[in-house]
Amino acid sequence: MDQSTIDAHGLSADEYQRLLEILGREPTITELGIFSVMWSEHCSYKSSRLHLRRLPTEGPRVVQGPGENAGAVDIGDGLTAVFKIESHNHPSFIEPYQGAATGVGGIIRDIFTMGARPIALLNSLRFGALEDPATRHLVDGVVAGIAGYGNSIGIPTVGGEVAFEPSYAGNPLVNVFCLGVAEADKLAMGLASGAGNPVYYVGAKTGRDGIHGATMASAEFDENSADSRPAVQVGDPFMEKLLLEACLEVMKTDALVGIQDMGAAGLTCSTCEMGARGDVGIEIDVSLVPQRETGMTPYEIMLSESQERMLLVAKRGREAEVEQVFEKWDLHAVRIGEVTGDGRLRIRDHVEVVADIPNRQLADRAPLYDRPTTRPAYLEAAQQLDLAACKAPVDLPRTWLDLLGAPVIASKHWVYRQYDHMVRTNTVALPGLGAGVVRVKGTDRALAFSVDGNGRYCYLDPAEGGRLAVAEAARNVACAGAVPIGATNCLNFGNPERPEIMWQFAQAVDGIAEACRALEIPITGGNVSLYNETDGEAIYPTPVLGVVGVIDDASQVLTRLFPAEGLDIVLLGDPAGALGGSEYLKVAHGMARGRPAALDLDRERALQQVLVEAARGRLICSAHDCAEGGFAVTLAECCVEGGGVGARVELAEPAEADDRFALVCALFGEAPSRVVVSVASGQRDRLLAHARELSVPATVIGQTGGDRLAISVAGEVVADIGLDEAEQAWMGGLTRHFEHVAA
Amino acid sequence: MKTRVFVTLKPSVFDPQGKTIVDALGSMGYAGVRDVRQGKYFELDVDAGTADEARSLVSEVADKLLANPVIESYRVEVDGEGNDV
Amino acid sequence: MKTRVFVTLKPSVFDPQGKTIVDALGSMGYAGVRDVRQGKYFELDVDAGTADEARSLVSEVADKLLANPVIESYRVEVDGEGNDV
Amino acid sequence: MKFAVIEFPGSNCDHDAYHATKHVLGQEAEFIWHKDTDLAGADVVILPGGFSYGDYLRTGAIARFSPVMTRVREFADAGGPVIGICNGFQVLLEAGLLEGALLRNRRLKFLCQHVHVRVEQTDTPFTCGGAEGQVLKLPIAHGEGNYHAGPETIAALEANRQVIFRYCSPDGVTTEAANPNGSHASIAGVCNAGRNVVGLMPHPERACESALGSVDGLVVLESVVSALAAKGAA
Ligand SMILES: Nc1ncnc2c1ncn2[C@@H]1O[C@H](COP(=O)(O)OP(=O)(O)O)[C@@H](O)[C@H]1O
Ligand SMILES: [Mg+2]
Repeated sequence: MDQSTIDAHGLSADEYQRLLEILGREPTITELGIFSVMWSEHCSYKSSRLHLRRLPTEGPRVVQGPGENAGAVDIGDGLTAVFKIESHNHPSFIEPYQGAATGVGGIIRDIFTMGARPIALLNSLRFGALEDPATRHLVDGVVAGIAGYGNSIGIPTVGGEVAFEPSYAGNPLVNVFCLGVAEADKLAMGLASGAGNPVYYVGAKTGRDGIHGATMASAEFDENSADSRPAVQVGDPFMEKLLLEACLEVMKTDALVGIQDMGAAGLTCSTCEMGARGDVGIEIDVSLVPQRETGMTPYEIMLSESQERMLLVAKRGREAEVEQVFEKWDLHAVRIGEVTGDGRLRIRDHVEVVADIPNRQLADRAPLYDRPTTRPAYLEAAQQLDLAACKAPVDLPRTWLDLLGAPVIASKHWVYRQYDHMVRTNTVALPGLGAGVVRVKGTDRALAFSVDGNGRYCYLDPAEGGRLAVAEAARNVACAGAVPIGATNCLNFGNPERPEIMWQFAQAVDGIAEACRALEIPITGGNVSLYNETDGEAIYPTPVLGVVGVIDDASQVLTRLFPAEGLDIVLLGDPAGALGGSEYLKVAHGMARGRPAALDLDRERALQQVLVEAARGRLICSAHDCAEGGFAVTLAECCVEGGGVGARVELAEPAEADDRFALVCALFGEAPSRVVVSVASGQRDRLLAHARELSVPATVIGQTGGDRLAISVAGEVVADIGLDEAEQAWMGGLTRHFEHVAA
Repeated sequence: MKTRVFVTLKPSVFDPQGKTIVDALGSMGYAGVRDVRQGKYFELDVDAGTADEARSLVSEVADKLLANPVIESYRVEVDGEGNDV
Repeated sequence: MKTRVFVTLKPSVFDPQGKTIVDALGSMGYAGVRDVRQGKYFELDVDAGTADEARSLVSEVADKLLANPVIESYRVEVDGEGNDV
Repeated sequence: MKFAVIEFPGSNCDHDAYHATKHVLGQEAEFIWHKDTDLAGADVVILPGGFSYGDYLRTGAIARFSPVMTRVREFADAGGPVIGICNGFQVLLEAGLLEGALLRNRRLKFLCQHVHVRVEQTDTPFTCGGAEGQVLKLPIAHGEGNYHAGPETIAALEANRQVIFRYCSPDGVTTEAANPNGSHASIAGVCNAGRNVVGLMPHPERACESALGSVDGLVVLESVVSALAAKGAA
């Protein structure tokens, strides 16, 4: 094999040497292709695997940890929640609509492959600044793509997050989370076994789509990538809907041995992984694979990333049952090969053998790197926050409204109204009201989910950022009244070959691991997306956590909104906020500096316990986490949208009252473990006593009512805005950027 | 001046709509329809002194807005030009 | 045989897509585009002995499926026929 | 009483219609596959929402050729109550069982939100339990719900009182602001001349339980139950 071909496949000299050892000879071109995708960063996690081992993955509720297509946790009544998050960053940058759409399609397949019916989708999005028309075009396309796929297939998109920071301008993030429900004893697995069992291909025909897509996701962008664009994959949600229904129906027959979707690296990855998990071989004839284009080579067929395809292993003798179900859905399952006992992945083109690889070695001897790490030089300066040169705001109400209208904080209804968030009639907390909540039909339970991660916090302190992401996602779930029971994560970082990036990665993983351990939330799976850079500029390190919680009684679900006038407003947690990494600093001073406020894990844990128990005892009427924009923004968010109520609160004088920024800190400073709840006066003392028992500070700060939002400090009103003004700023902050975007 | 723009998916790009239409026609008894590709068609009425001016304006608009260059290609027709099909 | 079908909204029917494109073009500085109407364009490859046969098959398919007569009209072109635009 | 819920490939509100009729109303319900050639003795036919055939080509365009549609047409011709919800409405229009067409939403985007609709007529099997002028809070979720028909058709529909629902403000006034998709004359739902076939864009089946934010959809679904009960009793 000549060197330029090997280089074009992205295999290093060492990796190629290992390939030669495994094969004991020169590879065929098809074999080289197979090794290159299986050993790409995307499929083998060669840079990250070592670190991921530090994540806690076990717990009493874990039914399936990392390693399968998705993780699963026990939710009672013999049911499990099956969920995972995936990135589709690079494809979405190249073609926003199709990139995002196929990302949704991919994660849905991961869920129903496990035998679970998907019931909810969430998405976590990062883009550059909205002032840039190119960003608006990306946002418009990505949101339409998520909507186009999710709406059509009929899975509600019940939540998510969107943030805008210049660091994502050349490399947006599109992370999609899907959750399904399955009977615990009926989980399907992506494994092959039983020599002689038939291997079926079902779904869309194979074209030359995204060949080398997996290697693309493993290399950073440069100026030339616009030209070397591989064929873009086009999503077909209609086909996937048929596949989803047909696969779930086939799984009920018990005629299946295993099933796996063809995601990145398509047929290569699915055949190799299914064989490796079952410790068997698989032999297929690529000429039998349904093809959309003419003249495709075995290499192309094995590496194609055409969407909406599944690989199945059926029990010998039960073929007719399997075929019949697919016929009903006008899908034609095609037998392309069989399971063998010799442990080899053997690919034939008619009679000619074009690849013959020891399967276990292909999977298990994938390279593993302990890449060097170095603390980045930027941190020293970035962590210093010196406000001496900054003007303190003179008009706090104005600052308050500006923050409410900042796209990161403002209402995301422009986004989620494009998503069908009610289909399947399970959505008991609509998007925009906090965590997404869906009930589980046939039980009294509901599941709540939130995806969160603050890239700026991570940029300023990756370990703290990791901890904070876990805490925020879990806290959002707890605010709905749910007990967090499991998590998945999507780790979006730059080029791991740069020690500074690898350091960020390692630190963030440590932070996530520590917080998950302390909060007892096991990680059951996830996804790593590296090389998120353009021309050497990395994105902010952005771990996104997806946390799932369970509520035993769906009628106890809480949202952010104050439901009535005359309720007491209670702040749970320590009132103090900090300006490091805050949205205030960005909006008012254009700075990303300082350190994010540190998380106290014991406090966080106690706070979440107070929330869950208060919801269960119906002590509180609403709960909302203090996130970006701090206390004042949170308070406004409890009031706005469609006939909300106002509020009047009184805060204690800040400790450093003479500091020019003391009031700013109190109003807009950010800190974890703070939640604003509303409570009927009859329940107030029980709530306070309960919080005291768990050593969570709880302060009655005011009452709901009226049509204004007023905050006073030490008896003096410091900011007072109309409910209508607040609502206008918040409702229009994102939408105003999209008034002139064409379809 | 009347102009027309035809936007089609590039040949290598999968067209799920076209495929679904062929399948539907098949089950309706139109097996004689072997392949369908669906594209977009725009009629633009533009201010332009000459056909050449119209063509260059419309091509620019097609490039920027009507077609997605990553997956689509387009063709422009202008009234009064000798348009070959 | 290669055939093409153009489906357009009837003139009396409001075209929200066309309108949005005109507005967007206006805000992008293309005031010279006075009107845009968006339609659909299909390329059908059919089994047919003659151009006439192809035309009648494709017209039937367009009537039944490709166009909705309540709001749309269509035009068929067949390779090898003298197609007037 | 038995509801038939027609399943086209790509239908995705089929389970919602089934759940509402079977588990909330406590009636019998059965899925009817689009290739089936009988309606299993059902008393009411629901064409559910969703994306039959992916909404490829045009919403409802391909589904209307499904074998089961012949039976649905016969059932409707014989006076049986048929309701098309969202995509089901689109299928009924394509099939010619109702008049008009649905264009892309005025602002082109898919829209999912609660809206208000006013009950215009109460002499159909799906509105007889409501009051004229009653305002219902129902969800919509569609990209193509912009109702259109030629001037003569509109005049005839109005003259024959075939407009059954209109988008309105919470207090029942039809305004441009309350019209989410640009529908002509705020039309949200219509019926046929025989008044037994009704189509509407909002989703009554998504508004049958208080946990989901509204129970106003029950007005629509319970109407048909009482209409048929009355007929049976008569
Ligand atoms: N991309 C999105 N898709 C769906 N819902 C979204 C999206 N972005 C934000 N939302 C919804 O908007 C609300 C506010 O989001 P966010 O500001 O991230 O909340 P929080 O600060 O509580 O984490 C949440 O209910 C969330 O689900
Ligand atoms: Mg958040």
